[in-house]
Amino acid sequence: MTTATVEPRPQMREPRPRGRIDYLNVDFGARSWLLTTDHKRIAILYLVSITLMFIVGGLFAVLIRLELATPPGDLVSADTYNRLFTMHGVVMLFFFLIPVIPSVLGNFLVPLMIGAKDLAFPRLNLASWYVYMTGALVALWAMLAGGVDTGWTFYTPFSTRSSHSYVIGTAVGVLILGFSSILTALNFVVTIHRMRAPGLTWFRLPLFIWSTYATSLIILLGTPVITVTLLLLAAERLLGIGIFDPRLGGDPILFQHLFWFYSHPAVYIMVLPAMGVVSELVTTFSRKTIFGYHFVAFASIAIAVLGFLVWGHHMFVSGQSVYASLIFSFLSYLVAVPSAIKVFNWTATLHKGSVAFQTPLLYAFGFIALFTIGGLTGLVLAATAVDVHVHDTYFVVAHFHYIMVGGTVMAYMGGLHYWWPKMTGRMYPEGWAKLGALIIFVGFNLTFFPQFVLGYQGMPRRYHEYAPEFQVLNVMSSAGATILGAGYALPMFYFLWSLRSGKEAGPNPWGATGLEWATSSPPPPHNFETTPTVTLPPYIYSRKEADVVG
Amino acid sequence: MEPGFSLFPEQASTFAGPVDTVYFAIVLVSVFFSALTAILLFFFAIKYRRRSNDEFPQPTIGSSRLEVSWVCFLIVVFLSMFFWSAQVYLAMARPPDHALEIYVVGRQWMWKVQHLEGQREINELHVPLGRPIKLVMTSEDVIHSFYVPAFRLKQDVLPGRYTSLWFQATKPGRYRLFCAEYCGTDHSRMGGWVTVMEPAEYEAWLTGATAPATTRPAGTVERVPADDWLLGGRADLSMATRGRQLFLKHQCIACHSADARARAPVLEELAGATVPLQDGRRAIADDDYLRESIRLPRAKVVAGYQPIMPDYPPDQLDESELQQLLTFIKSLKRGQTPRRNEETPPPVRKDDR
Amino acid sequence: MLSANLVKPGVLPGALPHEAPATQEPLASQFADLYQQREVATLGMWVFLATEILFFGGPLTAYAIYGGRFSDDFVAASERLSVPLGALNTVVLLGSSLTVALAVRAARLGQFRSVSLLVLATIVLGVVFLGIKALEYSHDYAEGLIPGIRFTAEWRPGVEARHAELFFFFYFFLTLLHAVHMLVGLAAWAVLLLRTLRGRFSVRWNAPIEVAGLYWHFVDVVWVFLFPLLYLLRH
Amino acid sequence: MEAQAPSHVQSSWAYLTIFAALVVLTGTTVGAALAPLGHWHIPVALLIAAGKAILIYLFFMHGLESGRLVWLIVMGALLCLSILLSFTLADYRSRPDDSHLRGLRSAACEQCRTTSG
Repeated sequence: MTTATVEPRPQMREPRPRGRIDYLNVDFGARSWLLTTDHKRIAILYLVSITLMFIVGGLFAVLIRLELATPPGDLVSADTYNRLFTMHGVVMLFFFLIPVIPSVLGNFLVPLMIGAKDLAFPRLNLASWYVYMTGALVALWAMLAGGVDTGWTFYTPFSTRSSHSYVIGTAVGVLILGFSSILTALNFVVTIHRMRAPGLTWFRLPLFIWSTYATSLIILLGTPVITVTLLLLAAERLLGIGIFDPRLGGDPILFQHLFWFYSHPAVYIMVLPAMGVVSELVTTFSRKTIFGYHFVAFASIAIAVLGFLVWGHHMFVSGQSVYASLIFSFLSYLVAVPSAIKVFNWTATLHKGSVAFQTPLLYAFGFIALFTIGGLTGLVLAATAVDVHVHDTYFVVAHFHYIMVGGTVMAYMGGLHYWWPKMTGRMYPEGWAKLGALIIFVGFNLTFFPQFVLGYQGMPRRYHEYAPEFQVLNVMSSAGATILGAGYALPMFYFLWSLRSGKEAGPNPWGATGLEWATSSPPPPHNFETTPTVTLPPYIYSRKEADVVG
Repeated sequence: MEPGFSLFPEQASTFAGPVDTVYFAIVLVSVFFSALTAILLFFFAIKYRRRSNDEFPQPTIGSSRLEVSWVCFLIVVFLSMFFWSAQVYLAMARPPDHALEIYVVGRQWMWKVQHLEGQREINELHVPLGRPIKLVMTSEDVIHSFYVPAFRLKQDVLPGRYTSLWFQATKPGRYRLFCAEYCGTDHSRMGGWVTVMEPAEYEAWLTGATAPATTRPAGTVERVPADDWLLGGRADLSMATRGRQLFLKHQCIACHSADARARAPVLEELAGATVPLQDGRRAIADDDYLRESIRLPRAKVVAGYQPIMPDYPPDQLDESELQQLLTFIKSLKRGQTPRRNEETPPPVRKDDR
Repeated sequence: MLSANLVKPGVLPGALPHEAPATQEPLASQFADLYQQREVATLGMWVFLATEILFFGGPLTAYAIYGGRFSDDFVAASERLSVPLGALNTVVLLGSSLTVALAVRAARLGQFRSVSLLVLATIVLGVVFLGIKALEYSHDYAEGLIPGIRFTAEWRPGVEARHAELFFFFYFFLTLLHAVHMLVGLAAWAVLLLRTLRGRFSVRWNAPIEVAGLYWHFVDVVWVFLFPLLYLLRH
Repeated sequence: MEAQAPSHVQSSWAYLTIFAALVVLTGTTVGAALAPLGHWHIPVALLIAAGKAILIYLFFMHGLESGRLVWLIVMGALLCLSILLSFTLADYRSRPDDSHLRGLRSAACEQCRTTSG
């Protein structure tokens, strides 16, 4: 087993030898894609289907913002609007945010980063994609057939008694999707435990692997609970048993407990992989070892563990007991500490680094700035007294969009640009990419910052028509939404363009130090000619650094 | 609610001040940390930008002392936020004992309000200035949420259970009322106004000097079925009196008479007392206990009595009537249980109420 | 057909150098060796069982909450279930766990004739268990205890029929969930029985039997908890 | 490492004794149900069931020899389930009367009660 010393100097101009076999040109035709067990091809399948779902979710968002440009409900009827925001929530959360980084970047990179030939259960990995597509098709059928108007939270007794929409259809779609996440997470945990390259100890793992591992823990422990809760919901709606319906002896707050037990850790499923991507981007583009590697690694695990203790802060005004609300508020403040550690360490990594302004790093900066604002407004919501005022208002809407759109989507775009050369062997156009990043940053802030003010002024969320005094800020928000929409459209064009005529990308265009950069771009079917041996901790860029640490 | 642009709504209750203070404290801390992060990012990125391709920075592994002190500092800051806001939250949780009770029923897509003196309102709430008000709320169908931004208060209104919200208004005026928990098609039209009046003005209003107020969502012309419920709210028939009529109409008097040897417990001085139950547990006779004992009597059977009381589902006794019955039971002092043979005003039929 | 090479127990059977690979080498391409492949399979099953613990945990939490609030009605409803049939079912399932444990042991020792017999016994015991459950369900249907569809049973005055119906909903939800897991297990054992008879397994590679064994023992553990919680609620 | 190296193999008698213990425990749990234990019924039943589960885990599922990682996975799942159960029960237990909050009442903010401004 030869030691694959990773040459930390960007090699751009190496011409690709004709006839070299890589995972893209090893086989052609629909069968080779639809029956593949190669984790890299499955990642591409996920990339395509998840991007389509993102477009569907985005369309709903545009319609919502158009409706909210004017106080009276004049674009669509109240029922249609209720279906719009529900489906925007369901599609964006369950079909885009939760699977995107683990299934696209994780599937492609986990085996590469740990020096394995493939994931532990390749067939299970392909099954996970088919389960995702089944869930997506069931939910899309439910949407086309009539949509669902309960909000993505499916609160009872509205969802089980008053709603005359396709609640069970959508619930079954989301339920099937849960199995897809479980299969992917199970694959990651077993692969990271049992299939690391020789010499690759836990503290030599890249931080993206640490955060993917922590995300998989949350998926494995949380998803079964939402699956069975949706089963109970469907049973109550079909059989009319009063599990959550007070008229028949049930308790609606029990549904909220079971629902949020998964759905709060789910927001960490969405943001943790993004943190992993940002850790990779910050070290590579400042060409410096991450500041406090152990703290950042254990912060991911701490978020995964503490994430399960805080779900009650969604229920401060729901009739939950004051005693429980105080406990959940206290723990919600503790869960904010690991995230603050990560932000501190990313910023400290830049200190005395050699910072290269390329698109992935711009997206990483966007993530750090916007995630910090999103996280700190979380402190406002964790304060019980203030939450009584701002719960279920646009303050909450702005908070979670700052974390999910400002955080996860920014980091996903950064990761996509960063690993695009490795996935396709082509470089994206740097100029257009920087422009896209700027448009997204501006559009995003114009859309969601006014909603903080709207929220504190008391505009409730999920409102089809609102009081006239809220119009000024809503118009600003709607204007921002159009810019944001344009910002997201741009990368779709130049990424497709780069497939044809993007510059050739060598094995290591950024001069990064991960194992995935030690193989060719795009990688051969079995990732490495010979399984690499790892002797150094990650992110060692210079010779001096090597012997200091080595 | 004068129009015009303001960063935050008016402060019209005793909670508004403390909540805004906690909010601004946290916002200040947030602005400080966000600005610090942004400035450091920008400064480091410019100062240490990559000048040449083979430039390799010095290796700095990190200092755990700095990290641990950062964590401790964070925990102190965060927990101080927690204790400060918990202090205000505890005040919100415990209404003072002598608060003026007003009963609210939320249903799909309107708020029905009943005052003890009998005045009724839809999507409107008139309250006196400077007195603690306790709203006892329930829902007839799905979860709603009674939200008054000017008071900085909201409380989910659950079907099958009472939830309460208390405030003390500090500034006269009209403030917006919203429903904050998604409840269906007209969730966004289920709102209205809270009017805070001087105490004298409020007394005049209560005695029916002014017409019963209603805020109809803009554009609805047709007669809302609640109109007759509204017109029935004459000031001379207080909730307790109406509750007494229901007590007699539904033959509660047949079992719940004044003497203790009867087949059902005496209801005098019941509110707030501790009731021994058949299975040895003890229950406090709060609103929820009274409601459950009327809706599902067999849920908590009082020690020494047989479970023979029939259920009273919502179609026999709707939420507003149940609240009136509750007010009557809670107003019963020693010896005030009506005697069985007392002539009662003619039984009030449902439609001519 | 059957590699019936009896090996003295206690000797590490895997270490026989001259072991001619009776079966074609089932090593998947991404693994270094069979040992890693077996480790990965068992670890994968354990992680899956962790998700199953949470999967059954959800309804059990709801059951615990309502059990606390409506304890009298739940006791009255639980008394309608037949404890003898439940106890018998528990012993049947424990028996099938025994046969599975012996099958895994036999597989490690390479005694594949006894493996197929023991797997067959497991399948039979599993079917007996489901048979007894079906008997109980038909008995409940006759008495009108099916929540939502046919709940016409009479209750003594102090019992709230709706809460009893809630108990029976949890009874059917949990036992049907368990029965579905049993069916999946029986299907797996049937496939493994065929493979064993075709000699697919050897002393060096029988991880699938061990993994199916882990799953089956877990389904048994779930019933070990369901039986007292559902059948034995008493004052 | 060449072929599959299974750990030591227990004798079939060991499994039979474990099975007998499990059947005995099933009997005791049924017996305990008939005994007048009052509100102790459920804790005792859960204790016996936990005992049976541990026996099955250690011997039938080779818990003893399958290393720390498997033990960690099982404990992690059980800890997560206990979090769900205990926090939800904490909410329901402390909901009916918030008498225990009377003590904290003095800590509540005074300004919220007096008419300020």
